[in-house]
Amino acid sequence: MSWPLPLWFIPALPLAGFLLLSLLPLSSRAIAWIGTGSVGLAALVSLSEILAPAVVIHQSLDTWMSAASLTIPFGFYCDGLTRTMLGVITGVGFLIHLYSTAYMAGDEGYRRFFAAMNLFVAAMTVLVLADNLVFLYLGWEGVGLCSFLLIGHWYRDPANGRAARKAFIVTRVGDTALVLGLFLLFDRLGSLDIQTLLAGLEPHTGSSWLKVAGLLLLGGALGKSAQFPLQVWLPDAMAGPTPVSALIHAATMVTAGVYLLARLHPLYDLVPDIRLLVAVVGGVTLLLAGCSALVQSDLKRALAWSTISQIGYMFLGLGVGAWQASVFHLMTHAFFKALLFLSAGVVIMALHHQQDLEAMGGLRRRLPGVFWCFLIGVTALAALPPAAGFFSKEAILDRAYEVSPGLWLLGIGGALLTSLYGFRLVLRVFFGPEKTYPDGQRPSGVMMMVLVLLSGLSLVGGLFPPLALAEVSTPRMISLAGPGVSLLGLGVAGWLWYLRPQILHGWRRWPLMAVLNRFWLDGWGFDSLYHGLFVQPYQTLSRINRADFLNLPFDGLVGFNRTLHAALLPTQNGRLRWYATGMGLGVAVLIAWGLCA
Amino acid sequence: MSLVWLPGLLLLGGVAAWIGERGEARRAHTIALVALLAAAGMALLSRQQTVLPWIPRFGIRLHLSMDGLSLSLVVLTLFLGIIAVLTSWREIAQRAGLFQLNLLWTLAGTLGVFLAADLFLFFFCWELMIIPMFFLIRHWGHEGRVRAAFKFFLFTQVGGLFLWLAILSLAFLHYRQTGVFSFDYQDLRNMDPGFEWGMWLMLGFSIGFLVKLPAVPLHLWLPEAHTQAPTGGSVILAGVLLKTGAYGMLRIVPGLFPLQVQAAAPAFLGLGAVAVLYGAHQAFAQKDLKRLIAYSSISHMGWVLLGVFAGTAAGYRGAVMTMLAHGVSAAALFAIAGMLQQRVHSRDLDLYGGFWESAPRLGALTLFFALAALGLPGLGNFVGEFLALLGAFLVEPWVAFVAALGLILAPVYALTLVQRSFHGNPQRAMTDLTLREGLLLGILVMTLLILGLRPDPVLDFAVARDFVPWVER
Amino acid sequence: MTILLFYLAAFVAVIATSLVITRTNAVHALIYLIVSLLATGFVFLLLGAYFAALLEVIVYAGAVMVLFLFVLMMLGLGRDGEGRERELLQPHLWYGPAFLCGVLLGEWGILFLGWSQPFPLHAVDAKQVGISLLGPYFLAVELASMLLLAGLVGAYHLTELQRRPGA
Amino acid sequence: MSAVPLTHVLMLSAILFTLGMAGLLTRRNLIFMLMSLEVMFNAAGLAFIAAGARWGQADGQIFFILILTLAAAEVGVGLGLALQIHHRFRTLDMDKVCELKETEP
Repeated sequence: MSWPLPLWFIPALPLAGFLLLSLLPLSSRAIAWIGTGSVGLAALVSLSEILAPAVVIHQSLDTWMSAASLTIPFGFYCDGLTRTMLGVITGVGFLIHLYSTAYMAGDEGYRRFFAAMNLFVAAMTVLVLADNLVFLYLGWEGVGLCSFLLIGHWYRDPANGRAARKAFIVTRVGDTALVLGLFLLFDRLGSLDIQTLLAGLEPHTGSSWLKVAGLLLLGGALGKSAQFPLQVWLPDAMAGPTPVSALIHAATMVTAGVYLLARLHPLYDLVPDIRLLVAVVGGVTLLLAGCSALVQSDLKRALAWSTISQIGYMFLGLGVGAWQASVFHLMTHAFFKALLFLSAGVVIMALHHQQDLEAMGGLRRRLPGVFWCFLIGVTALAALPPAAGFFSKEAILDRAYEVSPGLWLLGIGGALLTSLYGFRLVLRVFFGPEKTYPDGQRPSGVMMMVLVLLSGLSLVGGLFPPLALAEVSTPRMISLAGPGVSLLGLGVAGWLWYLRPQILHGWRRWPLMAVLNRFWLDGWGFDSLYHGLFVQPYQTLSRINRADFLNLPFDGLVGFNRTLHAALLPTQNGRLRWYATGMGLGVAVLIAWGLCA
Repeated sequence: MSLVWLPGLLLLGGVAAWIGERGEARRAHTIALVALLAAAGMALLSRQQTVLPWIPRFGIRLHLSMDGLSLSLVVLTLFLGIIAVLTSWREIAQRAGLFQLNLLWTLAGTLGVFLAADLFLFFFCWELMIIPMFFLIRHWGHEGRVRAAFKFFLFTQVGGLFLWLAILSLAFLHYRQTGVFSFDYQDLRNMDPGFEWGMWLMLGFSIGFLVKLPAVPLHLWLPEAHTQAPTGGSVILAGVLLKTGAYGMLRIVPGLFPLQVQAAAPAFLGLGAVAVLYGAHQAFAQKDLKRLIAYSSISHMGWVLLGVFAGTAAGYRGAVMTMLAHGVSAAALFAIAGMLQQRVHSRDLDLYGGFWESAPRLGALTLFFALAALGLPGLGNFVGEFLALLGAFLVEPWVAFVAALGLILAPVYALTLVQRSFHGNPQRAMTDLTLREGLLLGILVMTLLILGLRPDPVLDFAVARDFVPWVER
Repeated sequence: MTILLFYLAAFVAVIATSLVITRTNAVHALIYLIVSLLATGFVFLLLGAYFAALLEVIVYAGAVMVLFLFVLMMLGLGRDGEGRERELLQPHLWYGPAFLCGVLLGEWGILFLGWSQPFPLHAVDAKQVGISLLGPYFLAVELASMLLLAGLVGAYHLTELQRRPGA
Repeated sequence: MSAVPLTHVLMLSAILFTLGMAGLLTRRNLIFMLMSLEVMFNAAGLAFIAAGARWGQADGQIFFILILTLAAAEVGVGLGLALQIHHRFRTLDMDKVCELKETEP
């Protein structure tokens, strides 16, 4: 077998892991080995791809389905973008699997958990490796399924089930748009192979159908990446185990939308209006989610809103044409957000699955290792140099300034918010008075090792942009504004949550602030809006129409027959003479009729 | 071997099961299984065409012919027949011989429908499958079986009346044009009834088939019949009987009235889209597990309509695939519903919940089939729905756009099904899958995976040669 | 002359039939029915249908009516049958039937003595009937035989059930 | 030769038939009803004979014979029924025997 191995090995290994895990009754030790090992092997294969000379590889296994001019192969395509994604997925994925072996130990659904995680890695690698949109869609839905399974991992609580279902259905809304976009592309271009598509786009520059296609594909990306207006599912998705939140709902799956748009960036370059829309959506989401992250009282929900906000940055980058920068940010974000989630997982575990910030505080001394990891994560999140986030975010902001100062302003505002809520979390969890003694499970060596590795990546990851970034010349002041507002945010956060907490208490008493707090806590009221707009009417309609109103005409027919029956009932009185009379009369009438005619 | 033996064997097998039962249910089940296996073996050895004289005076012949589409459906029928017999193994202890007689006769009728190349024979078999099904529901069904059986019978019978009238008129038109009576499909195909007349006749055929499919305003018999039928009956009903309607819409209607179908295609597409959405919506509304699955079947059959009347090669392939895949997935879901009912003695989802704890394997398989129902890529249903929708999109993008909303509504009911029964707090313990049940569902899982991952060989084989897409895409 | 015989016989038939449907006692009615049938039989004779007239007398007035009588006896005459029988034998009950029968007998005598002729032109004798029966009407004969068989089986079955009440 | 006009014979037949019909409709006793039926059969037979005689054909008599067999079979079954009804209901009043009466479901 030639080295590097064929691309299909990368999804096949975790898939094999999934099959083994789901079919065989294994000991927990074997489960951990298989679950982690399959992803580890996939990571090795990916590494061999990454280290291989950077050429584009295109491999096709076989035809999946075909019809007339449509042919969809199981085709794999690997370029720089794919390599970056593969690195993130298998690398971070491996680390998170490793962490999970300890974190999930003793869980009754241990096997189920690892099976779903392996399936997820398989699907996600398919998503990024696919050379055509339908095969990509297979991965796309596959990751959605795994997300569903893992959010609802603790199935006893109906709330988890609801969150899982919500995640699946909301993303499915986007997926449907994606499918339609895909149809449109096929309709106009006659192919679904990504490279063929992109090559054939040129003559259609600016045509309106291309805009529609761009919009539809964007819809898919919005759903998967939890961007405005489909962001509602991600905070609820935190109902899953923490490693799931780290892997699926922070590092990889939610960035699938970014990947899709990055992959199709030539398409968006041809429709500037839509591309601008992507930037606006990203900018809006980033502020919206930043505000919500600021007021969350649940540690994981705060991180979830932060994820939405950071993906907003990526969309902003995509929208201003800096797709390389977005992918760069995707990578660094995967590092530091995984780190943050996993650290949070340790904290939560230590506090007996307590996620409420109110119950936390002063953990710096009790959990020093985790404190430092978390701090590094937040530094990276807040884009303070020299952490990884700084480089990637700067790349996006610089380009945004070049395209439109307005968009840049959105980004800077977001940076301030990011820094604020990031350090708020640090301060509330690790500083201040100690509220709960962390006598729960202590992090095992493996878990700490994973945290340290991720910390390292979060620190130095920014030095290695995976794709060549476009040279941008921005004024120095502008370049300094990013770290500047982050520092400002740090200062304000320290002031508000550490030095002068009473100021905050003062604000709380203002009715306006209370309303705003509540509003942001609920994610700008989108949940209730959608509930009232879609869910409630749908459910009501179902309840009303459970018996199917279409039965009415047929029931009416039955009723008519019954009435007729009742009316004719007296004629059936069982008397022989009555019947004989009837017959006689009938015959008489017939004869009379015959005589007359 | 002569094709007549294919349904013939099942007819004889039914009688044998009836006579051979002699008080022991297992004996009847075994005989039925053997008959089905023998027929399955025979299906692969049969020749392509059999013509025997029947009623020469009216040009009626026992004309059976088998092409790829017929063979695939015949195999599906026999396959699901075996599944149905296996699901009845425990459930049916009373008058098992008579049960198997009815089951096998229904299947024989279905085979006849799929094989008949003479419309008189077609109609004969059409009726042949309805009557034993009526008895299956009437005698071995659940609490509301009498009403359900009659509803089923009346709806399909009235549909059959339209079908019969259309067939007769077509034959008379042929007589008037050529002076020869013929019910032969090919003869009638080659005749031009005139556009206007053809429209009316197509309507007659369509009503007959749409009732069976069922399309939305005519679907009302299905939820009740499904709910009340015994598990084996439901499996057959969903897996095979609905496919006869689809088969009619897939082959007979476009074959006989190509021009009229083109003219009426938008209406049918609209009907399909409505069925997709309405079925999915109603499925979500149900509390009764079997009713839920029944409505989901309606939704899936909407995809078939959508695919066929798109008139594109992709759509047609999608329709065929949906037929096959839905046959398997719906049969599996009904089998599961039967298993749950046997364990819990209820179909009410309100009384379900938390079964995962004691029956994780059953739960995983339920999840699998629910995912198939919601069209997860990699499973057969996705291929069908994707191609059908694509085919429709190429012709009528707006209809496809509306129908695509069904993709959103499908997970709503499918996931609700899984979550309401298996998730939540465990209320009661139940036994997990037995070996027999596990094997049975395992085969269905494999089938769906094969259909989903390697659809091309199946489709290349199964797509009818005589269908000419009228839209070149 | 012959036509007068017909009217007389018709008169007898109508009178007897009217009495059949107005009697309260079934046996009395039955006796008038026999008279009515005899009168019709005489009309047959007048019409030249000798064979039918014979059948009318033998099968109808004979066999069928005897069957009625049997059933009447089975139904109505239980333990107190003897008293009823005595009542039946009272002469005044026999005046009516006897008178009507006498009329018919007289008519028959007129015919027999040759004072009058039936309608020879139209006479259809038994031979012709027999040839037709076994020729073109063969199928009808078969049908009739089947009908009789069914009647036989039916009658047997119906009376059989009687012995198993509740069946 | 003075022949009886066909119409007169048919008239006689009609009168007999009507009398039988009247009996059938007015009497409540099953035995009387059966007798009335016999009268009606007989009237029908008379019509056949008359028609056959008018044309000098054997068909009329043949049909009379068929009616005769029919009447015989009918009487056999009818009287059997009468016995059965009497046995079950202890009455021959057909107004009391109304098992076929439809009641509201």
